[in-house]
Amino acid sequence: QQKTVTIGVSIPAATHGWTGGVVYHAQEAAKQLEKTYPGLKVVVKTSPDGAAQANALEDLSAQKIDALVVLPFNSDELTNPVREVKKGGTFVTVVDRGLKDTSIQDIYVAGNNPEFGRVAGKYMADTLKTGNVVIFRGIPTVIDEERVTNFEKALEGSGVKVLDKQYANWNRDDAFRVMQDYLSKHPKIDAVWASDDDMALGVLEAVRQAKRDDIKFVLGGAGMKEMIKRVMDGDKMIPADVSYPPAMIATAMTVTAAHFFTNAPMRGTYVLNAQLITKGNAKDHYFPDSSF
Amino acid sequence: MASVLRADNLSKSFGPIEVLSGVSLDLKTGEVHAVIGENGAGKSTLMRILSGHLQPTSGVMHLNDKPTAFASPVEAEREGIVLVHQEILLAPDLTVAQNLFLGRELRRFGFVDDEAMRERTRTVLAELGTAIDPDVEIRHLSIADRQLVQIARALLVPHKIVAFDEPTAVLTPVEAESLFDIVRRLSQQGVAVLYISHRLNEVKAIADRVTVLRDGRLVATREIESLEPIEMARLMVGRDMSKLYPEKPDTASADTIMTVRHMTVPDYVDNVSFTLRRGEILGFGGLIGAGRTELFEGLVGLRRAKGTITLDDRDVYFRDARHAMASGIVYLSEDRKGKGLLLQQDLRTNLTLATLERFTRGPFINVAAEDAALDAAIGDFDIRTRRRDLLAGQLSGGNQQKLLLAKMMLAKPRIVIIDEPTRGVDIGTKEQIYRFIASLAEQGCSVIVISSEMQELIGLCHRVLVMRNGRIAGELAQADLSEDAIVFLATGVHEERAAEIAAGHA
Amino acid sequence: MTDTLLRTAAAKRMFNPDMRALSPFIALIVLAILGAVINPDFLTASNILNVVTRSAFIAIIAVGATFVISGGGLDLSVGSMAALVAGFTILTLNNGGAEISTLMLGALVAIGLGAACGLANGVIVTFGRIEPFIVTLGTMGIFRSLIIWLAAGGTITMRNADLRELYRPVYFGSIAGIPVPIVVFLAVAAIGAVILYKTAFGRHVIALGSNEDVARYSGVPIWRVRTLTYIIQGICVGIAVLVYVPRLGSATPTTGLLWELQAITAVVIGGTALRGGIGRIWGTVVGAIILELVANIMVLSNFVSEFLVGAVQGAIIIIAMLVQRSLQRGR
Amino acid sequence: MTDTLLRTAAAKRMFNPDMRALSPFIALIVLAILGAVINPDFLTASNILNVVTRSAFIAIIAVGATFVISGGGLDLSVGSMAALVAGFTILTLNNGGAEISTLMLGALVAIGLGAACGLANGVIVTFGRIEPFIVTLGTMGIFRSLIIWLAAGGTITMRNADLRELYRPVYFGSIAGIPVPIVVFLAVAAIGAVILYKTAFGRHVIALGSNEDVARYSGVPIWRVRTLTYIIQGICVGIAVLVYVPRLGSATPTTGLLWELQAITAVVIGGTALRGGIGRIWGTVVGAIILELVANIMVLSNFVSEFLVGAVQGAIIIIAMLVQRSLQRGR
Ligand SMILES: Nc1ncnc2c1ncn2[C@@H]1O[C@H](COP(=O)(O)OP(=O)(O)OP(=O)(O)O)[C@@H](O)[C@H]1O
Ligand SMILES: Nc1ncnc2c1ncn2[C@@H]1O[C@H](COP(=O)(O)OP(=O)(O)OP(=O)(O)O)[C@@H](O)[C@H]1O
Ligand SMILES: [Mg+2]
Ligand SMILES: [Mg+2]
Repeated sequence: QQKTVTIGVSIPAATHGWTGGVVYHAQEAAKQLEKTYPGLKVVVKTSPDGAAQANALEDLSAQKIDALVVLPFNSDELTNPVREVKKGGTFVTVVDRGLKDTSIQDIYVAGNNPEFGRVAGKYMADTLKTGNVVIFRGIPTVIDEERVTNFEKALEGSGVKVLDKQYANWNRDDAFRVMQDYLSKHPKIDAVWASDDDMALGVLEAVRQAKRDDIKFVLGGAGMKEMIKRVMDGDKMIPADVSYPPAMIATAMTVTAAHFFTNAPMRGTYVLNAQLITKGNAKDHYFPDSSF
Repeated sequence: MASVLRADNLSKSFGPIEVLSGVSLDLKTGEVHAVIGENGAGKSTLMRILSGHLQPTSGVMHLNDKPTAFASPVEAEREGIVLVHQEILLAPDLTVAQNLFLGRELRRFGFVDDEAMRERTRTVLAELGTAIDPDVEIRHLSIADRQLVQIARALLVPHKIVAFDEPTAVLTPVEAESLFDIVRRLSQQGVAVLYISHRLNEVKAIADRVTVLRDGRLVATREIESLEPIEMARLMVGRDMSKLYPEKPDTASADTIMTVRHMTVPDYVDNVSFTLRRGEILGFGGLIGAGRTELFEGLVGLRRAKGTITLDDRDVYFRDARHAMASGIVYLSEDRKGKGLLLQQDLRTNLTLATLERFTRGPFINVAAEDAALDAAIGDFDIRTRRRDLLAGQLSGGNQQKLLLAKMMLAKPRIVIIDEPTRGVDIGTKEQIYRFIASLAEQGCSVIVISSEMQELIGLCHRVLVMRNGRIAGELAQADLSEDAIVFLATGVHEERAAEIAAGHA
Repeated sequence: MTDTLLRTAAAKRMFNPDMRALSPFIALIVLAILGAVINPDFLTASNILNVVTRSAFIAIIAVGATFVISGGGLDLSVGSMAALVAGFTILTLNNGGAEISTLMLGALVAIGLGAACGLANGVIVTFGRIEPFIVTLGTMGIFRSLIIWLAAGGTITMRNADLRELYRPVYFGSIAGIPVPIVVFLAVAAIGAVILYKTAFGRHVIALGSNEDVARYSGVPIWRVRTLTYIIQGICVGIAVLVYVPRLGSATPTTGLLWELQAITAVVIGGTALRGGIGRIWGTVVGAIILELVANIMVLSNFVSEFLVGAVQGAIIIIAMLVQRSLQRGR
Repeated sequence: MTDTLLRTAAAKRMFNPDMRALSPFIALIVLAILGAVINPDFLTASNILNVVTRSAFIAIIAVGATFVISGGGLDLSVGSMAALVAGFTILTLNNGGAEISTLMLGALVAIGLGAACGLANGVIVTFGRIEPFIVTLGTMGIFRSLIIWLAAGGTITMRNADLRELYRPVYFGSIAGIPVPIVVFLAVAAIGAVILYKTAFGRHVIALGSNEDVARYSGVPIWRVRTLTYIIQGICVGIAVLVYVPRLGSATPTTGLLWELQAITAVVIGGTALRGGIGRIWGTVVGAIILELVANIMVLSNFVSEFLVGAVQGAIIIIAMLVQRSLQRGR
């Protein structure tokens, strides 16, 4: 007798590089898992914003799912909607952004945004010792706020100073624009914390165009394969990166499926900390087949 | 004479309503064929069918004895049939020259040849006796000028049949005279002219034959020789129309109700002063562009203006039309389609728009009261509408004028300013409107009539002020009222020429 | 004679339903059938109630937009305005205890701030005589920035758990089996319909949208009327926020993103003309439900790749409009 | 006698320069002065060239939008269309070697696909007789989804490094000291101006936007003209993409997000009326530069918190319009 299980997966729509990666990994994992466990059905749904995600959660639970894997837009906003799903007896796995009420989540696959900022800040302080950096912020969200605050905290007490910070929406074009303007405004910039690999790519083009050699390096984040490749290849401008793998959704889905199909019930928190990727360990983070 | 266009038994229905029933018409080369009838008789509808704007519900047309049907006005134009619309159909954002050549631009090396088009425009407009700047955008022109542009546009295409739908309604004698010259020249060239007008003297002067419509049916087609205006009116209205103007009510009292001093509207009116007495019908004459419209728009707060207005011995200033209305002054625009009525809304909405607060019960509109008011207005002003849920834009031109009158009279004004009250109105209705104006004066209202029809000013007013070029050129007391005198003041040319203009036009 | 003619014609019109007004409803029914075919879970009462409940925010905002648009205006700022009002309201709630009076104060703040934002839009549009598109695009940026600043780039959350419980029923509760948001939006639509169709002000809005000159020459106080349409829009945003806040309990800088496009779309689908002069409150409400329904069908259906959801959604909306249009022409 | 009267009035108008057409330029100058006051680095040649170069995409797209809008239409899909065209173009380039011929093929694909997308918009608008707002909102979703699907949620990147080097000068190179994108956008604007002002087609576009009935009665082929405006818009998007791709060498699902609002804003700031009937190509170009300039000033200034950038930006745009409007009224 075959066991049938439906897992609903609710994630943000592919609106920038990292979430694009999440969608990709979710879909790949869904295909993989359905092959591995006959009887498993995985339904992946994306939403463009918090309210829409709350809607999608309602709609998913209307379809009678056994488990929910959710990467919430925003912890505050989605705590309640996820609680509603949980009330129906659904097994809940939360990814990346923990809910306000931790009792809701059966499994928590945690990303660590404060750590992401801290690692980047520490790298800056350690390599530069003294100097000026500019910051690129993402989209105004808690994630971004946590990253930036902790980055700045990590710089405290070092000789590294923040010259400027602006929003560039995790977008290459905006980063290019803002970097051009930074270059007009600041005669000497030692390093750039782009805080995201998409933005780092825009920054690099602007630096290349301006032919400015005061900028020693650009630090991105998230672990996009092109950037990891450059770290591996020893690109001077990209000496390092900070990991924040979108594949964490796949991990979460795998663990959740295992909960139903293996004999070992899974519970608890799996932390995927932000790691500093340098030439030494880049190989472990390089997945040439990934879309991200 | 050969017939160019023959229509047999044309009928046209809009939904369940038949507005034309079995009308036949036979148009000969080189003739000027007038079509007359009351407002809503179906004249414009007939013209629109003949020129391809509408398809008849039944009936056939023969062009040069061959059965024809036009799917669009463009097809009709290709056959040489053009229509000068009663309403203005021009693109407001394009210039005069661009409108004239719209859809048939002159080209040079693939590009539009603006210089050539401008030149041609100037020539055609000069033939019409006007010097409108070809580079002005239509939206800056007065209605009269727009009408001239529209006529010029029609004359620009190669034509065998030209239909004029009330071309002179918005024109003053001088322009009208140039138009008649053109009509005569067209007919000499063998062009057949269809001519609609409510000015029966005009018809007598220019037409060869006359077709009369009533309620969508053909009443008669007659040679002009045997037909005097009085008889035309009788055929149209179905009753005797010997007396057009009412007795002037002897109501103009001595006490002044309103004094206007040093009124100036930038670019249009320069330092105009006048007084208005209680119960008086005061006329304002002048040529197109004299600034009469602007003067009164400035007065009631619809335009920026300077000057002092004294009403009942108190100085007042009107911020907007609402404010003026609250003081008992209403202004009826000459541009009834652009500024008078909401063409896309129904009659009820239009009727009560200016006085909605009278039709509310608590915070809500009392639709029953509105309906009653509409019934009353339809009766009082003889608005010919076959369905009361029609949109205002579907009324015939003259009936729109009556609706506008009814709308503004709901405000129970003390001073009524009517700009071109009988523009496009049939003779029967005209008489009704005149009687209405006279009765207003009898009830103690003061009425200001702005009119380009001198007969109207003479027949109706106690006193006439004539404007020229933004100033008052002179005042004519009742005893001195004559066409010569008005034309003289309006144009400033000396008297013999003025007499000629006045005589040439009736 | 004319009289009898008139009356029979009016009577006949009664039996000739106005297809333009009906067609959004027909499109709604067609979509519902489509949904039922795609997934049998679609027609469950709980799903339908969910969908209609969710459409409440947009529907309420779109009722306001119907006023602005049928008066010849446009308001692109509603989404940002909603975020700003939500943020402010939550801050107010955080300052009070877990009492009904706190909620009342919050409601006052939401509606007052919404009205103030609308007033700002209205005043700039009328007195500055600038295209509403530009004005409200500008205020859209301003409101959005203010919420980012208020939240310092993060989130504004209701901190008092008891107060949240007290407030919860406004989204999750129901009156006589009907979820509260549905009751609210029906009430808002009904009041909107009464104002637009039964009062002098509503008549003036339509007149203004039909032809501003005619309205002006008829003594309609066009500045006041136009400004009021924007204020009504603001109040509707305030009401929508009051229903929204208990659901997620927080406001973020991305709250309300693109709601303006959804609201305008709902209005247009409902049969209101973007150029003004025609306003259909009930059509608008149906339009908002249609939008939410399409999104719901997308989630319930399992044939469409995640990447292509937007494409199918766009196509359905266009097809729905084509169907409507052909219905109207068919008569 | 009457003749002379009328002529003097006409002459008076001639000496009164058209403030409506001039005012965007004046707003531009005022902004430039403001920028120079805020930061002396603003007026460096490199900064100004950067800003104007960056405005190229929006300017080129907005030239197309000027046609659509002055013809009485609207196109909300341009941003998504740009993303889709960019994605397809890069895929094409990835299939060829590092040769000029590959670039040529890419250019053909970009412009061809842009024109095809425009044709789709145009045909649905004209033959379906649906509000362009709805149609292009629908196609906006469709185009955006297609690029997400093509990129499988990720990024489409130019893989051939040699080809990228060959292509790079199209964004980063310059002709006689003027960056290529500026040359391109001036050329596009000049051609656009010639088409709009000097050809019968251009005149028909304005007539259509001014009064559709009049255009129809005058024998203007309105369906063809309207569809062509959308095709021109599509071609402009194609050209903009050709300038865009060499900059970063990639297309992502976020490429072109909100470009439609920017393009429409540029058009309106430039003096084109949203209701149609007035089209000002050069004003549009200035409008696009103004938008980019405001963003630039924001980054260069040190007084504004990054949270409030959007607010100040919105306020500046409204104030710029107020200044323009008062200039126009002053005459
Ligand atoms: N689109 C329409 N739908 C319904 N009725 C219409 C429509 N157009 C015109 N009518 C009606 O047809 C009748 C004839 O109108 P028409 O414009 O031909 O009159 P007319 O003789 O030109 O009058 P006028 O002298 O006032 O211009 C009127 O009763 C009018 O209300
Ligand atoms: N908005 C405008 N901008 C520029 N010129 C205008 C504008 N409106 C009207 N004009 C011009 O001003 C002049 C006066 O207009 P108008 O014809 O309305 O005066 P009027 O004395 O009221 O004439 P009438 O009442 O006989 O039509 C005309 O030459 C007209 O072309
Ligand atoms: Mg007529
Ligand atoms: Mg006048």
